[in-house]
Amino acid sequence: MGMDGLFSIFPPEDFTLLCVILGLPLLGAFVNGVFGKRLGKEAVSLMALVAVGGSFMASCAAFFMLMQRQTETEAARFVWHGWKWLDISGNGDFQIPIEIAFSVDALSGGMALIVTGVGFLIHLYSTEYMAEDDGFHRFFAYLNLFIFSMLVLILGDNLPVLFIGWEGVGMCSYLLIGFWFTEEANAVAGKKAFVTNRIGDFGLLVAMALLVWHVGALDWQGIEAGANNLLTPIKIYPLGNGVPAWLPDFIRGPLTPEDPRGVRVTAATLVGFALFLGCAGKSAQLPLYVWLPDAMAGPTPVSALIHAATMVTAGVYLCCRMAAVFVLSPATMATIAIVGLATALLAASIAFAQNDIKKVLAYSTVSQLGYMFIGIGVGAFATGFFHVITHAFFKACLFLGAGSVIHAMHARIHDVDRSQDMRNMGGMRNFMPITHLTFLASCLAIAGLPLTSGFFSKDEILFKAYTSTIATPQVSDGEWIDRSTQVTWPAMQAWTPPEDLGRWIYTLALLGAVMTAFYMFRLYFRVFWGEFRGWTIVRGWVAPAGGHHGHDDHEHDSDEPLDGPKPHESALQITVPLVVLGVLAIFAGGLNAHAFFHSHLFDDWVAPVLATASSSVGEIEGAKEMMMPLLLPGIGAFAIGVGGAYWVYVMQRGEPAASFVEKVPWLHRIVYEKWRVDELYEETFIGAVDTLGDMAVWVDQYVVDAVVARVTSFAVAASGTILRTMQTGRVHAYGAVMVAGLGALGWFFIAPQAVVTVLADDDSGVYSVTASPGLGYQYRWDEDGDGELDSDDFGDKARVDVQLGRSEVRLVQVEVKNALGFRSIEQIGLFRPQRDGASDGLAGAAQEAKEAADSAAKSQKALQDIQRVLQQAGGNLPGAGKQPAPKPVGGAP
Amino acid sequence: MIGAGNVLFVIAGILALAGALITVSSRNPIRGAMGLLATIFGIALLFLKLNAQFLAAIQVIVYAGAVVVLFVFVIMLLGPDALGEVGSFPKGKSKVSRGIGGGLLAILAGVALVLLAGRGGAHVRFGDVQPDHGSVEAVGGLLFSRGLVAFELATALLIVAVIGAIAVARGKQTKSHLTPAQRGDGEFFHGTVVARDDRGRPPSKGDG
Amino acid sequence: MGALLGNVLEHYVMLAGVLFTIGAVGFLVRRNVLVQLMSIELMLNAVNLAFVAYNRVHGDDMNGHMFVFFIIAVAAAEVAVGLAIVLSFYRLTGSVHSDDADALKG
Amino acid sequence: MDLVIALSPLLAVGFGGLMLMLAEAFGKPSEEGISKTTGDVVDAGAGRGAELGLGASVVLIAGAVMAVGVWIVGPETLEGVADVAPYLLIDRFSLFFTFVLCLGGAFTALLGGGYLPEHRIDRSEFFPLVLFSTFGAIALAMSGDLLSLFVGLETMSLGVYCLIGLRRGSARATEAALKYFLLGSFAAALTLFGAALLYGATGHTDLVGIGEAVATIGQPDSTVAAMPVLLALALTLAGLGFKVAAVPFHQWTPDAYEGAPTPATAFMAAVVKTAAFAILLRVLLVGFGEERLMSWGTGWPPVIATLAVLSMTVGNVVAGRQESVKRMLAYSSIAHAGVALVGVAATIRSTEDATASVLFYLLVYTVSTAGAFGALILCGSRGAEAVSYEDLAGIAKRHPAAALAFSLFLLSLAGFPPTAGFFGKLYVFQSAIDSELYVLVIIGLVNSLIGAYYYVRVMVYMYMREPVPGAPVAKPMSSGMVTSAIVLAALLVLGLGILPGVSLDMAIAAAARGG
Repeated sequence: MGMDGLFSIFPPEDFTLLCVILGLPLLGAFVNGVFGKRLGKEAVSLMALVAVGGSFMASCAAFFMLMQRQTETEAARFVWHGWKWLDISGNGDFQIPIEIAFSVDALSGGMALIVTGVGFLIHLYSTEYMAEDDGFHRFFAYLNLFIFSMLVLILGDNLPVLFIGWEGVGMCSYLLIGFWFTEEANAVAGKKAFVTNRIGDFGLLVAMALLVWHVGALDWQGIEAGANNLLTPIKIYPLGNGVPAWLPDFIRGPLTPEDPRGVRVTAATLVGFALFLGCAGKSAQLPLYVWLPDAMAGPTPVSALIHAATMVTAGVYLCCRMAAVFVLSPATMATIAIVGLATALLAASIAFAQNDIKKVLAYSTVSQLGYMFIGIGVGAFATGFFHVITHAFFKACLFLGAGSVIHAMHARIHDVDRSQDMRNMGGMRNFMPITHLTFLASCLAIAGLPLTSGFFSKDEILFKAYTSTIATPQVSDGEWIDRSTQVTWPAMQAWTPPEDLGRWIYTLALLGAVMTAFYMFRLYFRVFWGEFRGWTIVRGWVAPAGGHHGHDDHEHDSDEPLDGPKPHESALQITVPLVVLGVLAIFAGGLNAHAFFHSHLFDDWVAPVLATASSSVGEIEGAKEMMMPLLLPGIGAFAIGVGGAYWVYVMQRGEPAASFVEKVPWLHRIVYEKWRVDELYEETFIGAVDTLGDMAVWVDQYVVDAVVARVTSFAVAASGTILRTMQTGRVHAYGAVMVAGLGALGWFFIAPQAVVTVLADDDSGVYSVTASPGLGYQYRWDEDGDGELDSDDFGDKARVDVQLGRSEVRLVQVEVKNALGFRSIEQIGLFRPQRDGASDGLAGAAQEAKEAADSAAKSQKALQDIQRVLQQAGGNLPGAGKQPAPKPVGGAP
Repeated sequence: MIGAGNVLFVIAGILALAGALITVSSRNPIRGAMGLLATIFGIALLFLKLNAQFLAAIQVIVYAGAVVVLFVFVIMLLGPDALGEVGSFPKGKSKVSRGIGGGLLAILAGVALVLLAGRGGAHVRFGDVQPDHGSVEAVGGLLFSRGLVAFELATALLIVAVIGAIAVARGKQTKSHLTPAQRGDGEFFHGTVVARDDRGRPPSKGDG
Repeated sequence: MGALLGNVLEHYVMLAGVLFTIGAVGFLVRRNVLVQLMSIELMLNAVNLAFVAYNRVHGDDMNGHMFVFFIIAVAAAEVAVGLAIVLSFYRLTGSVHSDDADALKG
Repeated sequence: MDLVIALSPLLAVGFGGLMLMLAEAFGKPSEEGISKTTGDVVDAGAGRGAELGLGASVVLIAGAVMAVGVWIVGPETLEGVADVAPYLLIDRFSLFFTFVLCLGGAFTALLGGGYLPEHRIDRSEFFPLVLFSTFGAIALAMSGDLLSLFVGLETMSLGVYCLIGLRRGSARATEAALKYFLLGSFAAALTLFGAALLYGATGHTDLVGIGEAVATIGQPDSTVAAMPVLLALALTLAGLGFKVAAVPFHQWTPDAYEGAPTPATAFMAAVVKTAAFAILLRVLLVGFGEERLMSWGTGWPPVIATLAVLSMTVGNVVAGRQESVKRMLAYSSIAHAGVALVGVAATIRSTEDATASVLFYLLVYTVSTAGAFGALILCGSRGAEAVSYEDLAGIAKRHPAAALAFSLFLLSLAGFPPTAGFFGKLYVFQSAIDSELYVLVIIGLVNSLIGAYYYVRVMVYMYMREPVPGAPVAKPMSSGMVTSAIVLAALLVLGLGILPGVSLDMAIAAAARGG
């Protein structure tokens, strides 16, 4: 059947193939979940594999169809509309319909291929890996459900549908982490993941609300089309129009001396931050990364699939999806890049100190995710996304390889913790050659050996970090009706990041690359090279007196294994996925090899989708020529890292030491007793690194964990306990609290509330001040600002208009009397700025903003700034502002 | 000038206030019930003064005849246990209690006086009313015309009260208090819920 | 003032307010459940007085009187249920002290 | 005839209650195992909990269906409706609530039908009390006059006091009844005094008349004084705040919820709270809907907002510190009242949308909380009831269906998509954003984070903990009625989550007529 046949079955505007892609894993989950126990392991495996495999085939078909339709400039996009889910009322009278709809384009098509393809391999792997587990069918039901949720996340055509998948993958991850839920650690890890992700979800929800409000759409096309609406100043302070003064300037935007309240943050920045909070939760970025390493407590295929290849990259995917929104806010972009960088470095340093093979990989994943966000943050969306794909290959391969090693170790050791401990490994290349080779391939890729996939993706990120620039958007003039007041903002420019930010990111990210290469090869050498150190760890083995831990078992001859099986290569179901992924890890870079082959297949493929966003991303002058010069340090980083690891872990423990024996006898002893050399390194070089790692772990444990998790949870728990003690169980106490509450209510209603709204017009200088209405209120004013109230009598006049000259400051007072004769006085400071075209200049930092404002004034309308001073007394929440004490005046009856 | 009507108001008011104070302050609930009775009569007199003959009658019949009698009946049923408050008020911690009570009373009464009188406003004098204002015919006619709906709703209320009172109170009326050990509920013997019980009652499996 | 006594709305309302306050304070400070119930009755009586007094001002619509009629009916029902609960409580604990009802807390 | 149609839901529930009383009075006590199901009490109708419960739920569902019927016919086309106004207002607003209240009552009846025999408190009075109490709740939701408000409120409340105290042998149940009764009567007295002041100030007891009279304040020829109105507002808010369990009028809630038999707890959470919100909305929007009273400076919106913040925060924070799941749900109900109050405060700007969001939220909350209590009932049996978190440890292995259902309801209460609870929260917070109450929204969202913690904690115990050896554990019961209630609630939770549009449209229509 040719392409035309496919198109006639699945027309692009009603693309039911998506239902096949989505439906198969769901069907698999259902069948395995409900009937799995009766079906037996073979049938369950078959069902799960067919479901994901079929989904993969369908994804391939969709992908080819996309290729058929997509041109260089125009993105192909196939949609399937399900049904209308709900209506959300937008800003104004119109309704925003939210559909259950799915779509596939270059971005989501590629991601779907990865998810189903890598997912299929991992399913295959799991059929062997989990073969002896009691919950076999349950495991595959969850795994299929995960694939389904992930596909919903990717293929969803709007944010709410994505959010369903977003929550779904979280739930599946939670279920799978806790799969061996008899273990307390798994249960705790599951909960930690759950709660941390909720913080991220909070951000995503806020972002959705803001998008509804400002853009009026939640589907991808609608958001992209209306994204420019986000370039308006936004009110983030609840009732006032300003931004709190304590916020840093780059959030507040440029400050002009004339306008003491500052220019406001744009909606794009707010949306960007909220979205990024969501992405940071799911993709384990600072400070929300804490859950990911703990989540590795689950079965290894789960770590490979969910916590390395797919789910954790959902945040990156969302960032690419919403690229058109992110580029509108340079502040958000810079934040993303910096957070990504910090995460990459911190996680890499922690990885030095780990001995658990999966922990090293976990921190490495966090670190690599950091790189992806650097890519996003500097505007290299395609490159960041390309790193998602290469990372999926090599990290899945690494995890599966680690799983294969653990599987082999476990056959001997029968202890989960010790079979994952690198100190018990070594020399594994002799026992499991296929695992070794694939693992090596992936290690080379992640460390960035030239021409491997990781080299191309990571170095492209570094290159882009150095050369990319984000255009500073022009913030349009905005206005909104705030109760009775109309407020207008002048056009202006958004905040621009400092120029050398890119260079700093490049330099530090390079350092991270060295660290990556080092710790990955530390892992590789310790696991696969040297001698097997696991012989001692056998049931019934007793250490001789003064015996050491397993990792320095120099007293034993490695050629004489004690009881117990030797580690052996794993079965075909495990090695086949390893080989496939290993090959991809090496060669997938060819898709986007800018450096040597000038191949940019991948960039071209996603470019139409990212076209809107890319138009805001430029590059510094001479970027093309910088490619090679910037590449060399990257290659150097690989060489230094790997070389260092080699020198430390291989050279000094092997042959060179033996040759010393003959030449320098006095050194013989030390060299012979190579563990002392080890210890020396432990003390010095490694010690330093370890200390660094330990410090990072400490920071992780006591600062991030403590601040993010403990302090808040402690505060909540403590206040809960205190409030609990107030629940004494005594009727009187309850009654007294009720009466106190009633008293407070009565007080609020009886005390007059002098709340004032100011409608300001700087041009004409007329400021009208309106006191809030109240039952039985009467007012008297001090309009002329002499400090004396103008009249002795109270009247009904609730509003005065004050005429001010330029630069005049006046303190207007209003006294309110309520029906009981209680009074409250309120002072309102009015100020008319000197804003007269060229009359006086604006101070240095805000020069650009001033020019923008001037040009806007010329082209659009007279520069107008209706200001509004909202006195906050009682205007926020009752009791929040100062509340004047009522003063009884007048005779009592 | 102090006319007969004014005397009636003063007497009835004092009767009501004194009764109320006795109700809330007497240690013996029987005396409290008598205080309540006085208040009820005082208010019935005021009703008469306000041309509310029908309500005055109802007030006496229902409150005095039913409610207070019910109170007295229960107090008698409980016997000396009805005193209830050993040492809390007015003995023992009485100074604090009385202080708090008196303070609250003073504050709330002051607030009530100040607010309710509509400070500074002119006093509203009663005008003339129709001769049948507050008569049985007037109120009754209203009850069975416009107020019929509410009247019907009240039937449901009375049914609920009857069923409920029977459901809650019926059963053996012997004075067989559960021992402290039995006071825990069979429902709640699990885990920390019982541990929180500061009386240290061991859990009971029975359900009374 | 004397001539007005008893012919002015405010006097009745003040009296009702004071009675209501006495009842509320009694409810809050007394520990004897029976007395607390009586205090609630006092409060309802005060409300009745206020209603009737207001009705005297608002003329012949008799709405206030009707309201009082229902309040009296409800009060009677409430007392019946309340005393049933008190009896039940007494049977189980041997006490009519509301502070003895403190097993549920926290 | 029109009037009969219009009142049919109310009449159905009332007559159903009477029929149930007759059936109970003249029915023969079940011969078998009376002592097994009722403890020491043998009376007519005893031991027939299952049948009576079924009957009551049929009556209540019939009431709900009739409410839908009247909705379809259109209450505004029925002529006799004006005859019962203002005491009973038959409009879409009250029909929506009638439907929700009947639904909540039906859940209670089904749960009671399973729970009472299992725990040997098979008292036949339970079901007529549920019916009449629901009757009172419906009357309360329909009332447009302070008089019927008061009568309806008391009818509902007296029924609930008795439902709690029904478990005569239990000191805790009686204590709960006593506390709720004392404080409830106190709060009712406060509300009444407010009513008296309103009547005095305006000369009206009907809400429309009150609203109109309040609007004249400040006009030269007005005879209405401001101060009594404001005082009455404070008193009314306190009294209704008590019924919706808003902080600081909430303290009875955990005690009463914990001590009551679980179906009665479900009734309090689902029906009483919903009815109280119905009348709160009506009183505030009709009686006190005047522009100056709805202003942020001096009116009730800031007060409601404060109550909302306090309720959400206190409810969630304390709920996290509970050992008893039932008590935790009680505190969570306080927090949910807070969320609904956010919607009430949001009526300051987009009145209809905000009202609709509250209505939808109450529907969702009714279903979710009734389901949660049902699942809690299903997880326990006589002598091994599910009370504390430890009792639930590992229940997923012993009764996976109950654990799954419980999880679903907890997720809905926590507001996870795509359950109904998510949309409930979404709409409320959205209407708050429309009214620019950003602080409220942020506090609400932070609170739902805190809330997620303790809801998830239950699931952790159910799925990931094993009971301590030798510790008492809850033994799941089996009851077709409880199961059917849970299934119904689960379908609704999912249905409202997947297709929230229909019911939301209804809520919007209801808000348009009622506000």
